[in-house]
Parts: sequence; structure tokens; C-alpha cells
Amino acid sequence: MSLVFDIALCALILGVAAMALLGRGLFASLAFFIVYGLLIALAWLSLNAIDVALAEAAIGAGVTGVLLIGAWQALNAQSALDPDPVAHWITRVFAGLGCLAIGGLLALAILAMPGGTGLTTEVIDTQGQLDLGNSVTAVLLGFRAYDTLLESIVLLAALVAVWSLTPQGLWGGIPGPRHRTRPDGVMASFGRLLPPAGLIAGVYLVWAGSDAPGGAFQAGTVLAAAWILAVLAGLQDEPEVTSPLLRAALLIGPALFLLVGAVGAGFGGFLAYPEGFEKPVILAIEYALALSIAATLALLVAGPPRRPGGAR
Amino acid sequence: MTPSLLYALTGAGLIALGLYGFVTRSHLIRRVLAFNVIGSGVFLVFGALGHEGGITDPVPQALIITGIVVALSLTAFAAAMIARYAEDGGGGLDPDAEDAG
Amino acid sequence: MSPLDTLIIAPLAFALASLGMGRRGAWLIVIAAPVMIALAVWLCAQVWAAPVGHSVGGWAPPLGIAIRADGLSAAFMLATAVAAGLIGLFALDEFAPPKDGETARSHTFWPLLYLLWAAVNAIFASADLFNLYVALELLTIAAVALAGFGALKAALRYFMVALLGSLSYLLGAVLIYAAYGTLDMGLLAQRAEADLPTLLAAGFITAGLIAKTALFPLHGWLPPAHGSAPAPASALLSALVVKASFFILLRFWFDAMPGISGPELAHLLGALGAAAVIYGSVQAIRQTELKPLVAYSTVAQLGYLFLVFPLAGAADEAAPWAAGAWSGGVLHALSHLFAKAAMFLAAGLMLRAAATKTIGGLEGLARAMPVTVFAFAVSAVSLMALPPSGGFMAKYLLLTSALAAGAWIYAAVMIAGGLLAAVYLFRPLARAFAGKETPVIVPTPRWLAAIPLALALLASALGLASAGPYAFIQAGAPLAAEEGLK
Amino acid sequence: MDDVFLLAALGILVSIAGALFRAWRGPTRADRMMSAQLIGTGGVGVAILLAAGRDAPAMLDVALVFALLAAFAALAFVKTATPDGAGDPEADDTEAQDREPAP
Repeated sequence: MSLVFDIALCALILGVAAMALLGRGLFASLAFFIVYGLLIALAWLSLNAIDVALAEAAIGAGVTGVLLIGAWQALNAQSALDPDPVAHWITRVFAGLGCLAIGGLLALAILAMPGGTGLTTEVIDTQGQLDLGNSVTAVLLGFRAYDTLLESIVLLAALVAVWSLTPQGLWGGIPGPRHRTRPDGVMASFGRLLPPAGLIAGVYLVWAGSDAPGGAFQAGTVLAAAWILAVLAGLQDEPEVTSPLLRAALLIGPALFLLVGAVGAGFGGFLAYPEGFEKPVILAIEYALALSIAATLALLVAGPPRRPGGAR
Repeated sequence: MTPSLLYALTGAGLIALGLYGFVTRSHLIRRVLAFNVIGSGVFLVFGALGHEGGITDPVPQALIITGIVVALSLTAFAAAMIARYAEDGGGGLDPDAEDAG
Repeated sequence: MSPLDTLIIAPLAFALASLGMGRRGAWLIVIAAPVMIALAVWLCAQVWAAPVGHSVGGWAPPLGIAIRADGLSAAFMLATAVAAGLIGLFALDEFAPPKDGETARSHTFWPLLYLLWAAVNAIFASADLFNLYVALELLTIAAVALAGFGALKAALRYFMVALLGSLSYLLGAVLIYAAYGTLDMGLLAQRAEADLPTLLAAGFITAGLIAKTALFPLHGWLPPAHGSAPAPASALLSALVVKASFFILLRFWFDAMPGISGPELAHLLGALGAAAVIYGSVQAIRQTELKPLVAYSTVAQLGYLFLVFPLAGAADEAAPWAAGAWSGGVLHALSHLFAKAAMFLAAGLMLRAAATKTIGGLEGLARAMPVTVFAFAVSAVSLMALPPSGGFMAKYLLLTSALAAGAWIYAAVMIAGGLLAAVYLFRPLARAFAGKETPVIVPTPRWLAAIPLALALLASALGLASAGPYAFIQAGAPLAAEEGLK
Repeated sequence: MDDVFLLAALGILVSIAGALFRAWRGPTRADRMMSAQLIGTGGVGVAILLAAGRDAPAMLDVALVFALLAAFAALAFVKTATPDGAGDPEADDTEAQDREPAP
């Protein structure tokens, strides 16, 4: 039964991906893409990779879709959605053959792989030293904390890069449009009801992350979604990009992480946690990171400043 | 056929499909979509090959989460850049394909 | 406390600080440049005694990530510190906060500079394929954003190629983990075998990195991106960014996979490199504007780097000339780093003074701004591989290796490349010295003109004091660098 | 026992395929949005059934995140109905403009 379910899911995933990539109409493609993210999250559930499923559900299906809807909106306003050309048939034939060859070689390589569960035993044997029950968190914030530090910086770099696109004269302004809603409408009610739920879910996901699936990135995404919801519902406006409070929220996670790494470098080694205090330090980093990730993601979705600041 | 193999092969299929989409469709939004499809295909191969008997290797899991966040960062920057490019009158197509065609 | 850790931590800290400091963040470079250079010198002093390295957080591979510095890493970190520091100081002229009204550029250039710096240092230090991926993407974001300072169109084109390149690299890393249960290059060197999954993985990794290094025929994005950005951004892109992906390629083939390449693959890379030398040079000759000319010269000069693979690797037996070819390639990368940074900065000053983009508009500039034109000329000498310069030393090593190996085609390409470089670089210089009148220009501050000159002289110094750098980069060099790839 | 849950999950997958037809056919954007939302609800169902079938209660968290983020995507979708992406399709747009002058 399980295998039948898996086969059906895989077939759906491939079909939806094909529709998103090859169909006509960009809006339909975006709708398919959001469905695609959801199905991929289900695939991770079926593989019992719950942490990844959470990340995919929050980021892949949620935020990425919303980002692309934003780009669609901007292009629609500029009438830049058309043309959406398909390559000449000769190109298509060659591209098809090339991709078939690559897919075939990949399949052969996959069939030749040794299998097994890799480093699972090593991780489980070692994670006790960090006092963490969740193996994925142990890898993310323990064994490969350096990757995670760089990753949090990558996210911040993307925001700086987005800000570098600010139109002339609008630096220091407010990102995105000011949203309007009917005060007693569905949208405004959404904006009042959901953010508190998101807040609780976010805090829960960080707290759960040390022993059960969850963690800073998933939590940060849920928090960001709550923030953006409040903005979309017109209840709250985005801050000015030069706001000191905003800067503090953006920087606190990566800065704390880097500080812990630097202190470690001073005493034992880069990113070595103080002995006996591993878990509290990791938790502190996770909470700070969740906050920074939430702020960064929310502003990434909002885009570069669009309105002059100081005019509210 | 084990689930591990099934999902890994699905991942390979997504990579091939995404690459085909990237090459044959030159609208920038489609290229970013294709980037995300290829990315999730790569992650699926990564995770599935470390899966056996209901357990998935936590190392790929952690790296995939990192990879998802990195892909999101790139997508966010790309989305903002595409929007700005269109506002500057550049249209919606990849300049590379435009020059070639 | 180890300078290796600090060289990774410090630029990240500067990036966060410049972001937090807002408009005052620009002046941080005055501290950052000397600090980073001092740290890199410290690292070099350590590495001179013995290569250094350790596991991050005390978690040994395969669970953890190892970082390390041998002569190659330390030399690149020092060169980066000097180049990025000087370019940063140069950028104060353009990106310091203006007195009236702030701009997005004066706020975002500085964090992007430090993020780029952090990414290349992380790449030079890392021994882990996935960690390299994350660093590579950090580099991509910073580099594309800097290219976007010039023209969005060019930056977008670059971005799309970079996106596919990263995925290709990542897929290769994923296959390697599935096959060997590790991402660490040291462990891979012991475990890797030349079977289908490994070769496929190596192919994906190589293809992705080639696209990011802009090797012919995947070079199309580079000239517009490097040619249209502001001078400091162009200098960072041409001097550092493309070197970082080449560096990973060098590490991957010589450190992680010394046993799996056949001569065919090495010769394929060599052939593409040779084609890049000829094609890039010819295109450079055809340009009518100065910065695209310099950018096409980058395409050509990057081609030489790929001659390392056949010359240091393609022989069936351990080749006596392998060490020479490997060192020649590395020295070429270092001297091109300095020379191209100098050339882009000098070109930026010349174009601004002449208020033009074209080569024709440079007439007589040598009399109006002798220091800047001299800097351009000195860096041109290195690119043409005339003595005394780092470029000469590097190409001499590569050429003697090619002759020793009996690789006449590569030798001929190198000689032709040098002649073509002389042709395309002679044109702007001839214009600058032409005419009789001294054009009236807005004077360039003296400190500003000194920076490209310093970089150009460093490129020359690499050739004058070649014995030192030559010995240094071989400190802890992989065995494959001495004996060739199998 | 577990198979019952998986069978039900399979049933939902089949219904998702049905909803996909609507996302493909359209014809209006609203049709496509609604279909994506319907599939989102289906996803919540599959996640809950998998949690029961595989006896992994942590999977319920995924269902929770699905539910929260689906509302988020829905709102972003709805915003595309107004030309500047900032209005409320429920509200009379001129009235809204009066209340909040566009900058």
C-alpha cells in the first residue's frame, strides 16, 4: 500500500512540475508551482524527513510562491508577462535529447549507488555530546554549524542585494505598497486572526526544534508569514529600511552566532561551544536566528523601497 | 523498487525536466521556476539516497534545509531583479535568449 | 586563536558592522584593510613553517567541516586582502556617503564588499564540498548585486548562468556524498575511484564551476557584466570572483580527485582554455570601448589557467614538468588578480577624466594623468607577459612545461596569446600617448591614482621576486601538483 | 490498520489530481487560485493521515504549517486581483482610495 501511495505521489509531482514549467500562462504556472511545493513536502513526509518537510512546506510552498506572485504582479503592471515564447522546435529536440541523456546518466548513477543510511549512526552516537534529541538540529547547529552560519549570512546578503536595487532617490524609504483593506472584510479579519496563531506556531517550532522536528529556519518562516499577513491586511506598514530597530532585528541572529563562533575561536576553536553549556547556547542562537530570519524574509518579500520614508 | 530508489529517480526526472524547461522557455519567471524545480530535484536525490527502512540520514536532511534557504535567497534576489528590470523597460525575457534570437 | 579562523570571521563581522552602522559604515574600510592584510601576513608566516588546518567546532570529518590553509590558500588570502583592501579604499571616492542625500549604493556597496571578501576567504579555506557550495552562493549574490550597479541587463544574464552553474555543482556534491559518505576533500582523496557515479559527479562539478569562471564557450555573460559595472566593482569581479571558482576547480582535481581524471578530460579543459585565449584576445582587439576590451582580456587570461590541467595532469606517468605547470598556473592567477584589478581601476579613472567610454577618446591622456596611465601600462606589461612581471614568470613556467611535455599546440597558443595581448593593449596605450596637446581634465586626487599603481607594481613584483612566491605556493602542495593527475 | 490510513491518503491524492484539472483549465485566475487552495487543504489531510499511518505525531506540525501558509498564499493570490496589488477586492476601490490616499 505504502509503495502505491509513493508511486502515485511521484507521478503527481512529475506531472505538476511539467505543467508548471511547460504549460501556457504564467499565472497558471505559479498556481502549479505552489501545488508542486506542497507535493514535495509530502514526499519528504513519506521519506520520514519531517524537518525537511517543514522547511519545504514553509519555504518552498509558501514564501517562494509568494515571492514569485510578487514578481508576476510587477511584470503584469509593466505588461511584461507577454511574450512567453517557446524555443524553436529544433532547439526543443536537442534540449530534449540532452536532458534525456543527463536524466538517463543520473538514473544509472543512482542505480549504482551503495545505498544505506550514510552517517546516521555516527550522528546518533555523537549528538548526545550536545544534549540534543533531534539529529537534524545536531547537524545544523552542532557538527555543521559553520554551514548554518554562512547560510544565515547568505539570507542577509540577499536582502542587501535586493536593497541595492532601490530606485534613485528612494533610499531610506518604505518597501512595498501601502495595503488597503475593508476594515470588516475577510482580509482584515484574516490579518487579525492569523498572526497571533503564526506567532505561537513559530515560537513552538523553535522550542520543539532541539528534540523534535522544527528549528530556527522553519520557525522564522512562519513568523515572517505572520508579519507579511499583517502587512497585506493593511494593519501594519513595513518599516523604513534605515530604521535602527529593523537593523537590530536583522542582525541579532547572525551577529550572536558569529560572536559565539569568535569566542570559540579565542578559546578552543572556531564555533566550539563552551563545554557543558552547549544546549543553552544553541537555543539562544536559534531564538535569535528565528527573529532575524523572520525579519529578513519579510523584507525580502516586500522588495526594495518603493515609497519615501517619514511620511506616515 | 524501494521508496529510496523511487524518490531518487523522481528527483533525477525533475532535474531533467527542469533543465529542459530552463533551456526551452526564456521568460525570466519561468527560468526562476525551473531553477527551483531543478533544485528540489537535486535535494530529492540527496535525501532519497540516504534513506533506508524508514530512516533518512540526518546529514543530508540538514544540508537540504540549508540548501532550501540558499535557494530561497537566490529566488528572492532574482524576483526583485526581474521586477526592477521590467520597470526599467527591459521586458520579461532573459537577455541572453533575446540576444541569441 | 588562529589567523585562519579570524580571516573567515573578520570579514563577516565587518559585513554585519557596516550594515548596522548605516552611513558611517563606509569608513570601516580604513580599519578593515590593514587588519585583513595583517591577518593574512600572519597566516602566511604560519603556513611558511607548516600548513595549518583544523575541524570547525572540533567535529572531525566526515561529520564536521575541516578548514585548512596550505601555501596556495594563504597566498590567495594575502593577495585577496591586499587587492580587496586597496579596491575598497579606492571605492571611498565613489561610494562614500554623499553630502546631500543618501543613495542605496553608498549603503549597500560596503556590506556587499565584505560579504564578497568573506565568501572568497571561506572558499580558500574550506575542504568541504557542501561548505564550498554555500560560500559560492554567498559569492554569487554579492557578485551579481555588484554587477547590477552597472547594468541590470548584464547582471541578470550573469545571474541566470550562475544559477544553473550552482545547481550543477550542487548535484555533483550530492552524488559524491551518496557514493562515498563524505564531502571532505581529504577523505575523498583516499576513497575516490573512477566509476560512473564519480565521473558523472566530477563532470557536474566541473561544468558548474566552468560556467562560473566564464571559460569559453560559457563566457558570454562576463564581458557585459564586468564591462559595465563601476570601476571598483569591475575590479572585484575580474580580480577575485572568477578566481574563486577556478580555485575550487584546482582543489577538486588536484586535492580531492587526483586519481580519477583521464587525459581526455584534462585535454578537453586545456582545449577550451586555448580556445578562450585566442577567442578572448581577438574579441578584445575588436572592441572600440575601453572597459569591454579589458573584460575580454579577462576571458583570454582565464583561458591560460585551464592549461594547467593538461600540462600538470595529462601524462600517464608522473611528469617532471607537472610542478612547474601547476605553479605557473597559480602564479598566473595571482599576477592576473593584481594586474586586472589595477587595470580596471586605472581604466575607470581614465574614462572618467576623459568623459568617454571609447578608446579614441583617450587621446593625450598620458600627459594629463601620467600616474594613472603608467599604472595601466605596468599592468599591461604583466598581462602581455613581458619581463619583469608576474605574468612573465607565470607564462614562462607554463611555456617551459608545455615544451618539456611536447605539447606544441599549447605552447603555440601561449605565444600567440602574448602577441595578441600586446596588440589589444597597445591600442589604448598608443591613444593615451598620441597627439601633442594635453587635454584639460578634472584632476584626480593623488591618493586615488596611487592605488592602481600600487596594484600594478605588485603584479610586477611577483615577477621580480619570483623565487619567494614560487616556493611559498608549493608549501603543502598536493602530491598531484608535483606528479600530475592520474 | 496502517494501510487504511494510507488508502485514504491515496484517495486524497486522486482527488488532488482532479483539482489539478481545474488549475489547468481555469479559465479565470480565481479558478486557478481556488484549485490551489483546495489542493492545500488536501495536503493538510494527507499529512494528518500519514501521521496516523506512520505513527509519527511530529508530522502533524507539518499539517499545521501547511494550514498557516496556505492562508498566506491565498492572501497573496487575492492581492493580484487589484491592479496595484495593494487593494482589497472586497472593498469598493474608489472608497478605499478616499480613505487611504495613494502616495
